[in-house]
Amino acid sequence: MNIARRTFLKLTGGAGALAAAFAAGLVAGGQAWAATWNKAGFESKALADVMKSLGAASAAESKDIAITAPDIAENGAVVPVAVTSKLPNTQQISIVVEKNPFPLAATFDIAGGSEGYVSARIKMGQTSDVWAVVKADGKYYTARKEVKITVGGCG
Amino acid sequence: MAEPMKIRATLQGDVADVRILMMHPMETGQRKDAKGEIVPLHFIQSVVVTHNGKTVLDTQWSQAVSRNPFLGLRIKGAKPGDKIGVTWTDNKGDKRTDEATVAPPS
Amino acid sequence: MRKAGLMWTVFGAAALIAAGCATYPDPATTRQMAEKMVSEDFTAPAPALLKRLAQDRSQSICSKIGDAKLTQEEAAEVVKLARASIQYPASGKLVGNWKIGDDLAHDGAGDRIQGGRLEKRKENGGLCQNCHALAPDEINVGNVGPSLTGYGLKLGNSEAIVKLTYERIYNAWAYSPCANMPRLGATRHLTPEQITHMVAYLLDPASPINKR
Amino acid sequence: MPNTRGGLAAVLLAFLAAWGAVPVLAQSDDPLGVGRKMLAEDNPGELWIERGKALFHQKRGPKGVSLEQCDFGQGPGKLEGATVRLPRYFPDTNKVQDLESRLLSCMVQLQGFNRDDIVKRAISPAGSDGSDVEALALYITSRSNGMKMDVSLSHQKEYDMYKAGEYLFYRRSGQTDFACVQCHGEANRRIRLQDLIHMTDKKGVQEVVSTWPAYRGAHFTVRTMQWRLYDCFWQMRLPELKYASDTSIALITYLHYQGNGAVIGVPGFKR
Repeated sequence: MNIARRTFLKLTGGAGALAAAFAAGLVAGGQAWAATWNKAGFESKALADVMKSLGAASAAESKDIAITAPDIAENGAVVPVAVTSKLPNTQQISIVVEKNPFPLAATFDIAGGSEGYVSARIKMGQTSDVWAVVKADGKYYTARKEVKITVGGCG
Repeated sequence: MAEPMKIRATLQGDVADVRILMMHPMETGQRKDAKGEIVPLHFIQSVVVTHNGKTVLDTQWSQAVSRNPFLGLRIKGAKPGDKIGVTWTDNKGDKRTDEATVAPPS
Repeated sequence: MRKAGLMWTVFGAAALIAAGCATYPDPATTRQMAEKMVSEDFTAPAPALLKRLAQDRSQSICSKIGDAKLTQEEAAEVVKLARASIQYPASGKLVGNWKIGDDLAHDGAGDRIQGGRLEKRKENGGLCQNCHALAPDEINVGNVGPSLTGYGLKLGNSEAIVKLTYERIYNAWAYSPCANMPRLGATRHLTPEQITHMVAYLLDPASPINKR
Repeated sequence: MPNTRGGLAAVLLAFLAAWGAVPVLAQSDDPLGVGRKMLAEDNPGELWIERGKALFHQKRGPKGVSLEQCDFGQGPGKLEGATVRLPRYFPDTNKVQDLESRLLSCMVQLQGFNRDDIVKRAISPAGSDGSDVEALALYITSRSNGMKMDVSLSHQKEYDMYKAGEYLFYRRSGQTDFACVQCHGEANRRIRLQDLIHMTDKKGVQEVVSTWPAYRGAHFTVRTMQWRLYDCFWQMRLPELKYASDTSIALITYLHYQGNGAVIGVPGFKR
């Protein structure tokens, strides 16, 4: 239980009020993202289907995309991945983990003011290729890098 | 209602290096708790980053983003004192907005 | 004369403490204080489990502080106790099944105590992977102990090597007194049968550890 | 026969020695380094500092007071540089106390909390967002960030604790025959892929004493030095170390004094 939440409960007089407040937020916030969230892509179980959902089925490999990630990750629950695209007019970057049950991990839409760079941390169930799928100037490009996962076992 | 984010924005030339930390369980809907019950799916689906009110990054996330997520990006044409806004929204409709100002180069 | 001297020491120490000149306690006092702490500061779901904290003679000898060295007499005593501890499986067969040994070598669980509960399993894991390199392609292995990759390739599997390997796992201190290697058989962490499987894992030409 | 046995043992030892000398992962091509650096640069543990700060100033417990009157050795409520001198002797409790045992004293005496309740919750369960004590310990330690560890031994009880800690660091017991030094007595050692800090080395021990409380990646929350010790004893198959016990304080006194001069930087990031 975090403090902020506890204080809020006290202020609003109980869980009912809290739920009502959330419901109000849900309607506004929910609709905003529901329109863009790539449901088909995130629910795809195969790499090819993810690519299709992104419109990137015929993407070409590009040397202008760099993936920064460890060769071996100590903890598959927190694998740092950064993608840098030097392709002109980079509009979108997606991170895809080929062997995850749902390969598409994240999509970043880049508006004019942002560079072709994103950094995040993702979960990986096993050793796999990590793909960066980049949309630049209306076309799709990819790069990939293998990340080995060692499960910590005990401790 | 959620814990505040930690937003750092530092200038390198006219590019702001923005680093955001959020506290969120990012439940996959597959984990079992101590009692052996499935913990329901609960994850941030969207993070929107603004620069002086204008959207510069609009993300869609799945439950495969790690717990207590991190997001790093770089914003062009930034100046000291510029406002960086971040709003996340999760699949339960919970959301949180925080703001930081761009620090001058150190 | 001697008594007077002792009295002086006692009063002297008391006076020094009173004057703010506190100093390190002597080894016997340190030991007494620390052992009292150990006896009071741990909990276990069953009183018998608290006995794990008690030191046997060898552990006590092998707890040298800092750079202090074992004397020859101490080393000899540890070796003697270790030799006497070694028991062999009822079957008399020292080489078991390498596949079971492979699993054991990669199993680090068993017998830990957390939240007032003992991690109950039929048998404990062998813990090898924690400290030793094993098959050539393995990444997730420790290096506290020496690499065991190619162990059987190098040493063969003569009867003498079989016996030596069994005994070293059962009680490593029979060969290297006070080594870091746990006395896995002697402390009852593993059963003699489990150790025979680990011997097979180390020596069998078909074992992954002996793959080139 | 004894000769043969001796000869074989020598062959075996030579084999083990020769092979043991070659680290499986060479230091130069550190395949883990990239990830470790990326994770440490942006440490989610920082999110807990604000929580700890709020808890510190909030009126809490049966007595409804904040921790602002808690004296960590520099005077009531003075937190800057307080942890660089811990553990230390406190006349009011007539005990040598580390940060967490001192915090516990204040929560019981000032705020009126029940000691057993706090102790039971001090180390948070897996999967949770951490305990109050974990957040408080991080916040209080963070107020010494950038300062050098400066533990002194002057009271007799401080000398006693230091020596007891040293004794315990080398005390072997249990079915693994382990003391602390079996895993932490040499450089460049690992349990599986996890680095073991070389604690009989000045630089190594300085790394230990300056980075806790830390964000533990595998637990997604902040952990403290008391947890670190508890977890070591668990892995050693020994009974459960009591929270804030003298055994823990003795070990912490030993390590902290050895680590004097280390610059505090918390939260650390652990795998």
